[in-house]
Amino acid sequence: MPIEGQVRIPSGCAIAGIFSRSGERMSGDDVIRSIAVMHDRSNGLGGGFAGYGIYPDYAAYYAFHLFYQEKKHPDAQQQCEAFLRRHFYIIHAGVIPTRKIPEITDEPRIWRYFVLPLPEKQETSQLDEQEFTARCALRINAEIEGAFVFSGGKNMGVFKGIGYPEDVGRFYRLEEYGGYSWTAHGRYPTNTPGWWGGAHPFGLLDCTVVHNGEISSYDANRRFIEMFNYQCTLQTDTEVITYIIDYLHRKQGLSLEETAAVVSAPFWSTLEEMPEPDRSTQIYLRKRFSNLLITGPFSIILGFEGGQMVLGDRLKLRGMVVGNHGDRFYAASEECAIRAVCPDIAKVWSPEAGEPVIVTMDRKEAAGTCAPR
Amino acid sequence: MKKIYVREEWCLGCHLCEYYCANANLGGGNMAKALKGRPVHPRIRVEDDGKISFAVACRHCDEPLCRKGCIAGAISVADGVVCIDREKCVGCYTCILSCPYGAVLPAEDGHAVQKCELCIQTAGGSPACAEHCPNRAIVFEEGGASA
Amino acid sequence: MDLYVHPLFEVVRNEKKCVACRACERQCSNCVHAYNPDTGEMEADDSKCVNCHRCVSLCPTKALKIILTDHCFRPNANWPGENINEVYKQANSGGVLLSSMGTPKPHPVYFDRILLNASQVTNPPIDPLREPMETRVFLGKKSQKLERNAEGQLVDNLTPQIPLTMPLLFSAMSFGSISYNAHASLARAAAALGICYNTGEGGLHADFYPYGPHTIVQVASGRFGVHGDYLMAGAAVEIKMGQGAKPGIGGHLPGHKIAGDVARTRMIPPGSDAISPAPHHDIYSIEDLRQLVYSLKAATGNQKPIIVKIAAVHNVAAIASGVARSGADIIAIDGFRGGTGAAPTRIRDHVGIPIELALASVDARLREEGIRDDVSVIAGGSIRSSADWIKAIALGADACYIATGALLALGCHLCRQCHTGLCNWGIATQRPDLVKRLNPEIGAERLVNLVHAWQHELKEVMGGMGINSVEALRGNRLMLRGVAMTQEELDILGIKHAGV
Amino acid sequence: MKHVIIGNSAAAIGCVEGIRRASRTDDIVLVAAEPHHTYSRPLISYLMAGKTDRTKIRYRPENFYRANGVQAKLGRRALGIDPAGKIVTLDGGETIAYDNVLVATGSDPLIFPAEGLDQVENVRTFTTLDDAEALLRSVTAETRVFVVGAGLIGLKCAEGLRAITEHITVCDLAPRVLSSILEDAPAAILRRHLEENGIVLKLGTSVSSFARAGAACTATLRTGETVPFDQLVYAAGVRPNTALVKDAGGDVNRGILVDTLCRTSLPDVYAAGDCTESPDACSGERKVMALLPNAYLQGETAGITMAGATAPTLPLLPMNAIGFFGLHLLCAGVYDGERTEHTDGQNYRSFYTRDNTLRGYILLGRVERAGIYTALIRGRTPLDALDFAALRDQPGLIAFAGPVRAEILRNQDNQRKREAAAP
Repeated sequence: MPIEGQVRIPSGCAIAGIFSRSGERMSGDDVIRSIAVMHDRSNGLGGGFAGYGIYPDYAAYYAFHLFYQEKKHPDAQQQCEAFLRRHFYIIHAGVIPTRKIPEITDEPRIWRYFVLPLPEKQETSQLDEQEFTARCALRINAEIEGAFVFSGGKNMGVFKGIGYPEDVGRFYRLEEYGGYSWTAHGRYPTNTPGWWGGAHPFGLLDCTVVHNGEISSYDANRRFIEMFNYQCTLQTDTEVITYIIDYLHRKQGLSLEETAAVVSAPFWSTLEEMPEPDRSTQIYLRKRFSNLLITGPFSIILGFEGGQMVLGDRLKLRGMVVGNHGDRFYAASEECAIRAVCPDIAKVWSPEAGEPVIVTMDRKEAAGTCAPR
Repeated sequence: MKKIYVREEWCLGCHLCEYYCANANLGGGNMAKALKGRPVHPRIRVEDDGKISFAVACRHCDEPLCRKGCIAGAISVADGVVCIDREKCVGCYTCILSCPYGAVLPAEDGHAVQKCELCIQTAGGSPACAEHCPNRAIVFEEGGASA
Repeated sequence: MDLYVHPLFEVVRNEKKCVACRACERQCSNCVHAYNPDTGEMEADDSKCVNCHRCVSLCPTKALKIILTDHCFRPNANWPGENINEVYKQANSGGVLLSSMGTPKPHPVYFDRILLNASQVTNPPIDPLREPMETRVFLGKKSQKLERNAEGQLVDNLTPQIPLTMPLLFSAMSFGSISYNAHASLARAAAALGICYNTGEGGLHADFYPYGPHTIVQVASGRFGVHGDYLMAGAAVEIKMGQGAKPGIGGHLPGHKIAGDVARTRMIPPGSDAISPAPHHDIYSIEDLRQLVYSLKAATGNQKPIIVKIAAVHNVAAIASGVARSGADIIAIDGFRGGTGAAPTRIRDHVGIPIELALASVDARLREEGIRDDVSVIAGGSIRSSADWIKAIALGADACYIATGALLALGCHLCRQCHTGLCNWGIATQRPDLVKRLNPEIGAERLVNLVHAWQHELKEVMGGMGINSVEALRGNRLMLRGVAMTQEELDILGIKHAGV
Repeated sequence: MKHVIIGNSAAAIGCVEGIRRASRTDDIVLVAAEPHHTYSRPLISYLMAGKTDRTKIRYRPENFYRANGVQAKLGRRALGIDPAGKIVTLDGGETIAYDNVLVATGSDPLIFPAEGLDQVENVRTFTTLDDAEALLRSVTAETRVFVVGAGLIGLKCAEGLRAITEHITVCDLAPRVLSSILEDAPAAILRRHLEENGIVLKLGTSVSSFARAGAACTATLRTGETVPFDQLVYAAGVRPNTALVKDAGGDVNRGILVDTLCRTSLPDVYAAGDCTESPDACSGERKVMALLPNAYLQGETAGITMAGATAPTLPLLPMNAIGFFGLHLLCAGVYDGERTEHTDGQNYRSFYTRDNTLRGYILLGRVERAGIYTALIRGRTPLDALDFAALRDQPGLIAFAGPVRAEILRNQDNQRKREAAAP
């Protein structure tokens, strides 16, 4: 049976996110409890998390999380590490601690590396540090069979695998991490056992996306974004959405709001009634980036260093609830997932179709690649 | 009110209006059965010199001279439609003498006259000529807006 | 008339139904029908019939039908009757065989082997009757670098675009090859629909300047009717390098069709033949094209997008790549099944490649080169239905050109006798009594109906796919699957076989 | 406002309808000597021939008076008008005050005195329903009828009676039938047609004396011929009934003199129809144009004017549409100017043009669309603006210049206005 990357697999999902505006570090326990409530939105074929602020000791280094399919490709780790050594200074490497539980089986070898590009390599490439790092990660995924970088940002990490998300969370011992921002994903793919790399979140540098939905514009978006040095090896919505956001926000310099106006563009009739100058800007964006309009149902939580953005599709075809309580921001596919961890939440609401909800830390010192400009 | 207006620039001189009219006035059934092998007596007539062609039918004048001159009181105006009472008509042809458009014609039997009555009696108020004109050279509309 | 060639059609008249109204006689420009006053019956000369169905359509009792003759040659699989007759005709005339409209040969139609997708369970179809379903597109270059003003506001720096309410345009048909009323119908319909029609290489009749925002003005090798006001009149300027039905061939409108308004509009003396050379004599290579593109941009003060129309030939992808780098804003690709007012039969039937393959390879090539966003791509050449249109968009077209379909809406019955100038439907003729048969009020209405119907179908299909804006369908090849195709064909089309 | 209408035929009815076009509320009193519901006098010959009946002969539907708010005093005779007191006096002494009064008293047939006429018992005229009914009662298949007068009334009477009896002789002093409206050539064709249909015509002569022998009578003509008959019909002319206006001091010639709005010389006294004399649009001469269409138009004009509105004044023309035994005769205008004629022996057409206008025409036989010619006369349309040669052969709007035709086809109101505006 083909796996992600060999075939496009649509899936339904649950997503959840928790964020502390004050930057207070929370263990992974809350987000696990939150996503666990939506157990029935997953089918055991994938779950995952992203945590931010979890590697304060290595905050200056890119944390590469890797899967090695050692059974099928015994050389993968050796090849990959050779590649890494050629391109990066590796300050630390080792397995990611996991807990053996009966619910999680057939796990690959899971390693992490804290790295920085070798200056001479980066200089030769004439790329900036982020682009160099991102391209290397993409190259590993495309070229080294059996190796897969599933997380590659600074002071953050993705943890994912096959299983129900709450089991995946326990497997990765997330209660032992402390982060100011967490997102979670429970997966319901429709036609495959899936594989570990195909689970979500999907990450590129410090940008991670958890996504619920199945976009109908997929191939239009994919074929367009691939013109700009992205390769959609997994053929998942999450992957292409991540690349689109990366392209628009990081490479084209659009703000997150502007990015949202491209991917969840308002209808022409709405645009025409907008007051200036929004009207001109948004019409321009829609015309200029029409190939990056995303149609079909989706709701996503974009995680980035220092913030989260919640965004739904232009017709609001997937449920998404957000809430505030104190310095905490919550987001989830269902309100119950928020109430599970914050029963007395002060304010809960459903964002409008295509309306981005962006939260950032009160202190702006930690501006990551996805931070609002 | 809706009337028939003709638009010469679009008339093709196909004369189909005459046949559809004649058939409508015979009950609007199967044209082949109704008209096969006999001359037609339409209430609309195409004037055609090979170059110019256009249809002429009753204009349902606001001041209908045919009605004013009718010696039998056989012509009346009902809801704007100038109608002939065949039973009262004695076929004197004063209306033919009066109509500036030549739109009143002798009936087949010669004892009465006939003219376009907008198919109110025959085709349910949708004049057959306009309905079947292939080029919209005959239109049934308010005020001749497009004519 | 060639002694050896038997009439292809027979006129069958049901005498029981015929009322001898003589409409057939009056309407036949080929003089097939005649009334016999002695018998009171109609008669027909089969040899003159071109099977245009004018008489059949107008016959009030439906007493007429035209059938294919069952007269035959001794059966010969290697020498079909058509080939034999063509030899007779050429032996008789010594001339190149001429044909009109698109090729009737049974070439593969890839559109018919492509199937569309729809949502099911995992994502919802969208009901176009309940939810907005957007079809608006803008054609033109989209790859400008983003700019912000001092306030940080994005600046609209897009070069001029062609706004369309849906990704469809009427393709080039010149005034001269088709009638004034046909042009009037197209112009009115385009304006009513919020799309564009295309002048072809015949200039723009003075009456149609008000439709300028819905007009694409063409500059072709004969440069007929081209002047400053003309270039500025339209929504865009199209440089015609080639035509799908006759790649590598110019055009020839005979002098007898160049009268009055046609001559005036083309800016040539009445009665003179209008000959469009095979090449533009100022374009002998791609760099010359670039000069013309920029000349036209200069002439229009950079106000008009420039379209370059090319015929789908073997290396169309490479040509398109060159065109995309020539400064053109839009590339129109015309597949070889496209129509023509007149073309040498052999060229029409044997030169070029199908639009599906050309479009797929052009779209893929431009993406591979990362320049797909530098141009919009219009595909044409036998888009017969909304299904073809939808498939073309999913293959990668920004919009489609239709012409034969539009002519059919105007009454064309594909008798393929355009080159005779005796079109009984008032389309491909300049004879005033025939031109009159096409009332543009009706013509425009029928075109509007047709295009609205297609737009409805487009929306239905998009809705089924869960797509609510047509840009998300563009190049969305996952929405396509092939049947009965080789792997090579599938690979060129960039689609998978059904079932995978 | 209160309007009194004296009369009950076309002019009177036209007046009622004219008033009602302008006012739904004005009072209308209609006084008529005949006791009948309004009927069409020209139809009495058709009644004889059985082509109409007592019901269908009504000129307007049965509810006409009620529907139009008309107080109808039928069978009452108006005896006098007092224009100073604005009072109409009826028989029996009843008086009606009026604001306006219309005199539409028509005409009465003339019976010229002749030797022995007093011996003839069955003498009839032929203008009223009562006349027709009396004839219907008295004439049988065996009755020999002698009609004096081969004008419109005489010949229509003869045609009508021909449905009853084969024995009909018509005599006229003029050398041709319909001498007042036909010239020799068409009259000859018509004469032949009448004779072929069994009417015996004695033309160019008159009765010198009548004699009676028992029930049967004999007329002796000036030629010496004798015509035996059982029934005599006098149809030798009519005389307009002008007495009411004349007696009140109004200007009267042969008929009551009226202007284009049908005003007499007396204030608030109008007259219309056969009793009047008015300008002929063709010749400009004042004429008695005793024709039903003109009577209606005059009556309508009078009515609208009486009700205080502005009436469209349509030029009045002499014009006739008449048919005998299936042969139709349509003619209009005056026969002066240059004549062009065409005949194939059965059909006849002649046209009279002067000063670039059509003055008159006569069509016999093929008469379709003759109204197009009538409109040319009425509108004084310049003939050089159209293809008159083609029009003569085949009446059609195609003969008009394109823009004029377009105007005609577009809007009949414009056509009417153009006609009305013509000098």
